Amino acid sequence: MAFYIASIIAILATIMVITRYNMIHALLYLVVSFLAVAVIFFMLGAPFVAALEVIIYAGAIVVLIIFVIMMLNLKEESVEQERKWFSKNIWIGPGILSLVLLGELAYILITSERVLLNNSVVDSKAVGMSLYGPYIIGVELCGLLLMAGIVGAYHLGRQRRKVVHRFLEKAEE
Amino acid sequence: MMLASLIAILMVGGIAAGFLARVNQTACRWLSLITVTIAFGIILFIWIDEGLSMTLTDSWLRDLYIPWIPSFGIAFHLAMDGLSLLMLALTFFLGILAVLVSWKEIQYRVGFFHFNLLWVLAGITGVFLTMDLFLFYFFWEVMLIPMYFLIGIWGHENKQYAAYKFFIFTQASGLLMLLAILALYFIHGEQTGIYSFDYFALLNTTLTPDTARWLMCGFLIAFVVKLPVVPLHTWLPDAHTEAPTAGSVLLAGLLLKTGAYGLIRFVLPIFPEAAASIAPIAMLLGVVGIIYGAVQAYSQTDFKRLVAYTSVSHMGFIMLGVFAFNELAMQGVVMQMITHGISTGALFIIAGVLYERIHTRDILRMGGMWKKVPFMGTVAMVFVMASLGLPGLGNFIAEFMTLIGAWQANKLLTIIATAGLVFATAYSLRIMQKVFLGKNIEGHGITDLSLREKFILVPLCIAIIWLGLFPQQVINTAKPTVANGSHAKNHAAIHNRTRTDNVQYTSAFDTERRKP
Amino acid sequence: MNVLPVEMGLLLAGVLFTLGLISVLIRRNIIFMLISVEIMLNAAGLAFIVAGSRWAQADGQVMFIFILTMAAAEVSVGLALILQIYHHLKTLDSDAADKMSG
Amino acid sequence: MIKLLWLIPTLPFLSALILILVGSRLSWRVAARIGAGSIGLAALLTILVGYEFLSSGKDAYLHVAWNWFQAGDLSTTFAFYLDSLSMVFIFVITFVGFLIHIYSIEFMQEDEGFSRFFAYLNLFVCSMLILVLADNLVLLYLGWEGVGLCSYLLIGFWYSEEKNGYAARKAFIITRVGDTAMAIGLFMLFTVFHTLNIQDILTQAPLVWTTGASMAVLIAFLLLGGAVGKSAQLPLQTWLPDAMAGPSPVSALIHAATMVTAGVYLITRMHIVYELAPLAQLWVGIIGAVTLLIAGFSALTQFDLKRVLAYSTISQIGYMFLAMGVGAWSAAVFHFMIHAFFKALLFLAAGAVIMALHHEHDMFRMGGLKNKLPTIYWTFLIGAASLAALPFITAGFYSKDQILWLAWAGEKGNLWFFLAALTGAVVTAVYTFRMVFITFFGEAKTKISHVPGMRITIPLVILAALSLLGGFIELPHTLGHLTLFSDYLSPLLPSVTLKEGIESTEWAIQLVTAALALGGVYFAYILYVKQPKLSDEIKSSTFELHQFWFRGWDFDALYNLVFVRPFVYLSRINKNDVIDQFYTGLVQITEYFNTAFVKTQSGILRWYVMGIVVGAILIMTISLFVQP
Repeated sequence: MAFYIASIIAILATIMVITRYNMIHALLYLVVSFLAVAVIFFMLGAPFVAALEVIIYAGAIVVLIIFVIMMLNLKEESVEQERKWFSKNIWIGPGILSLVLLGELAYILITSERVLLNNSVVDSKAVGMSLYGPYIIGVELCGLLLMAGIVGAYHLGRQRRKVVHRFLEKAEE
Repeated sequence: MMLASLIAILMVGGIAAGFLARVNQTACRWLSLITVTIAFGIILFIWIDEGLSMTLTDSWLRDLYIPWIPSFGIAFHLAMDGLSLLMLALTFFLGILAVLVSWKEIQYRVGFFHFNLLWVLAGITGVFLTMDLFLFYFFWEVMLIPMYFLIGIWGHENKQYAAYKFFIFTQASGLLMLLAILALYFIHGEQTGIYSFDYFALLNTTLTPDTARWLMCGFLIAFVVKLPVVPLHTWLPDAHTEAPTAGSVLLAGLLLKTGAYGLIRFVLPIFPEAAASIAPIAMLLGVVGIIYGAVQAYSQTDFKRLVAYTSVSHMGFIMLGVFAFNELAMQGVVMQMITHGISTGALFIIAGVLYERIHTRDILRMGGMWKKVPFMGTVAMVFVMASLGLPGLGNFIAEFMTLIGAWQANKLLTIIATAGLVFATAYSLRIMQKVFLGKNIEGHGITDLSLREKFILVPLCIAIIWLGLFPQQVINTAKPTVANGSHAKNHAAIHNRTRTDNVQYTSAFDTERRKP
Repeated sequence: MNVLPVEMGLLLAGVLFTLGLISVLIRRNIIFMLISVEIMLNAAGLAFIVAGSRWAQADGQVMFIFILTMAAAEVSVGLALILQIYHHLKTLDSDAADKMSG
Repeated sequence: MIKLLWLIPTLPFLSALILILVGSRLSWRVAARIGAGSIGLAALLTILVGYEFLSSGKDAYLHVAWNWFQAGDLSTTFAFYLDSLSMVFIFVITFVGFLIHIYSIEFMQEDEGFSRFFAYLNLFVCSMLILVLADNLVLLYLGWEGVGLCSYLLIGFWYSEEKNGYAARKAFIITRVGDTAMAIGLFMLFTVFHTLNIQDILTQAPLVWTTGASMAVLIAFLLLGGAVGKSAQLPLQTWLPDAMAGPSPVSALIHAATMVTAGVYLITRMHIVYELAPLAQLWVGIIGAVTLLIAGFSALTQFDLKRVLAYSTISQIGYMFLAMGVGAWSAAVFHFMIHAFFKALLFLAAGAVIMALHHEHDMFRMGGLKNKLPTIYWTFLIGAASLAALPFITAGFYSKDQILWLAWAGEKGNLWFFLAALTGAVVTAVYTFRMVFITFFGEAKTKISHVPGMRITIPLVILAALSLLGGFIELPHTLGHLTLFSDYLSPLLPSVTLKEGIESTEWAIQLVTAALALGGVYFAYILYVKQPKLSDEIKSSTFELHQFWFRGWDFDALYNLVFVRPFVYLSRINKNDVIDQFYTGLVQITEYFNTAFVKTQSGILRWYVMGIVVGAILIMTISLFVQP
């Protein structure tokens, strides 16, 4: 029962995310959605991942995005703009496509054999054993990826200092 | 080692010439000239030293085997027989002339020009020598790219278009060949367990008729585009017309010959049955080429384009001869490769010499030049006559042997091909009439050949007459390759003699050995 | 704890994914698109977890961790890119960045 | 001495080489000495070699210079083969050639291309000698094409005139058509005999083929194709009248005396093949008979002096072909020799007239030259008499009479051949003396600008003497029965078997021939001297026919319509190469797709995502509903 409640919360929260005009509101709903999913993880016997979901998704990533929004210093007009972009017609095409996709997915799931979930808990130790055992190469690759992410983010995020003569700069204005 | 040094000399010489041009352009030209002359000297040395004493059973002169990427069975394997020898002699002979004709014509980016020129020659040398199919493909591309630059940078009005066209045609067909090479490689590997690109190993591959036909088509298309055979010829008139004189000489004299060489060296020995099965079609295409090229040549008004179409016509004889499958025709083909290189090269040089003087290639605007330039006229007459197959000049020997050989294979086609000689007469005489005879309409005042130009054209004249009167030496040199069915197998003798470093290698695809 | 059928879990993942997808398609604001991508990644992770739970194996969770890592890297690089785009174009409109059009 | 045979073709060759390379720097005197001297030496050598050859009593002499090329079964040598047949030919070539060279020194003196002229002429003599001395057919082919080249060069000698170049190319291309047939004949010969050595073929042919073997007939026809082209016989005769664009000595040497008879040489040389192929031999005769009539009638209508002679040459070679057609080999060769004398004489004399009248070719603007140029007049008259075969005193009578007689009496002869030859004889007499009367009689219409000197008159006189006396080495049964010439050739060429009991009619035939020739002369006399108006009336009453004959029976127009125009048209419309359109079409299609697909590259991110989604849906749908 708890699973269904959490599911409904997750879905509702996500719907709210994708319909908001204000980014901050959307992000708050996103946190709710992530938390609901974390509950589901917990129920599925994955407590370690549930914790990670809360810490990294709901914590770090969302916060990062908020920081960026703050850096961009978006004002009310951005909300207005979002509203303008958001016409009713725009929903039709993507909606149909996505629903088709979802329908096909549901069809596959429904027609497949009914299988019950295993109710055992896989603890963090097992995950660790697995990560540093057969998946060690994946971990290393993830390390590389994060490294590349850091370097890339630093490189891209750096504000290049323009070396332009002041008269020229004036002329540009 | 001498074989590798041939390629190395040209490549190093090319780089050196490229850099030298920054200091001194004349020095760069001299360096290129010396480089090619040295290569020519080496070939002549080998010819005199060993080529003359070749016998039917011991027909391979040199062999060089250095493993390159042993895990894929790729080796730097060069070997030389009579055919390669002849082709190389032609290559360097025309190479020297190509450097000489560019002496005044090329004034823009001299260093890069000579770099490209020498690298094209190096590529062609590699193509004529290599006995490893991977290496062959490598050199096939090496000769392509510098040629692209030669046309694209130093060409005439429409050079970009011509260069693209040339590149796309050759490249696309070359890729088909690469596919066929790889397929052959894997089939051979599966059959014998030895994965090798070596020509002599792949010769022994047994193929089902269907596979053989497909694989052969891969090779064949690459070669007939290069040759070219109608209807795959349309890159040629553009490329020949737009290229600088040296480029035209190399294109007509050598690049086309790599196609013919490929047919003789690869298509026939590796796929004998498949080649025999398409022989009538191939011969038909050859004949179509002869007639079509001749008809096209007749109406052209651009001197170089006209000569380009005569090439199409003459290359038809090669197609006809190669697929006639007999010694006479094959000898004719070898002869045709050499004499066409000389005669067409010479005609392009004459076109270039005229262009330098009157800045047009339109033969309708020429005429009556003989009065002003009798020497050039006489030389042109010799080569025009060569191109219409006058006995006493080399082309006649080639065409006569080809036709008489082809007659044994297919009578009707030979008759049509022979009738092509009448068309050849028509277009050849048209050159003479429009350029040198008739009235000097535009009143061009031009000077006769300079000493340098005489130095280029007179050897060509002597060569074509010599080949017409004393062709036996060439025929003897080519004889083991074309006359002896087991020629390629003879290679084992010299191969074992020289191959000391018999490396045992593990193939990347050798599944047996990779099992733990 | 109740025993759940697998397809319900997967269906949830599918619904979440579809919602994310719709959002990507309809939004022009790049930040919103990034958020939507996060939703979709999360949904994918959920599917892995469900599968891992079905077999009581750790592999599903391992995969989730990989996805998480990737998402983190993606967000950091993506946000840096957004900053640059905003800096250059003075807008968050993804349609404005169409210099690559053929 | 006979060992120096190789020098005979080599001397002209060396001379040609010298003149080509350094000729422009030599004074005309030196160039003339080299040019004519080399031929003179060759002629002298020919006499010496001939003397030794005849006195040795051998059948043949072979000199191998070097092995030319050898590949597979094909083996050819650069070798000269001398036997009685080639002896006759090299004698005519060098001797007549020498006289013409001497003549040319004066004729071409003023021309700026003097040394070039001699270079070409020498090269021609060399090629012609190689042709007749060749030991194998490939070498013969070399000479064959070589003379074709020289003919081209010399017809177009005055190259700045567009029409000379046209005539030259026409000559080369039309003969090349025949050569193509001949080349195919060579291929077939090689396939049968595995050799192209002439003597080997001739000895093996009777062993391999029975009479009438289809292969033999085919080969004989193909070789005939080559002969027809070179000798300007039907249907490839159209080039010769135009070839008169060349200088007169060229017409004399190449287009009358030597080159055009190469076909006669070839067929005579290969006579064993023709004996084995009766059908082909019959056709040789038919071609000869038809050609001699057609060309004869055309000659009647020409007004250009040299064109009359050109048509006359075609007609006379027709006689030779007719002779070969009935198997009268030695009669053909005999007529060749005599024809070489009198036709060279006529051309040279005509050249002298034309030169004297400031390059005037039109006969009707000449006239009255009888007294002004007496030497020319008398020599021309002798030549004309010989051509018209005036009885008993001219060589032409004896050679032509032999052909007529054998066409009637020979086993392979028939009434039609005889009638054709007889008609031809009348026509010949008429057009010949029409020429004489118009040119030399009547009143003078053009002033003489150049009186011929010694170098022109001496060769004329010598040739005139030969045209008269040359015939007396071979006399018919009824008149002394002397057979020096045919005896000389008899080891090589079989004589004609006569029909049963026909010998008694020989005198009657001769009488008819003689009477008809004289009648023809008288007819011409009436028409062109006595009553010139009559000829005009005839001309205007049969204007259409006259024009038709004048245009050479419209063969040119026919060939233009059937071969030349379609070829040129085809070539012109396809100048830009229709096949290339395919590839440019390919490029255009690619470009079209490019512009179409480039729209999907909108730069709008959401479109790309949409693309991905649609792709995902497609893949899923396919995997769902299309079960493998």
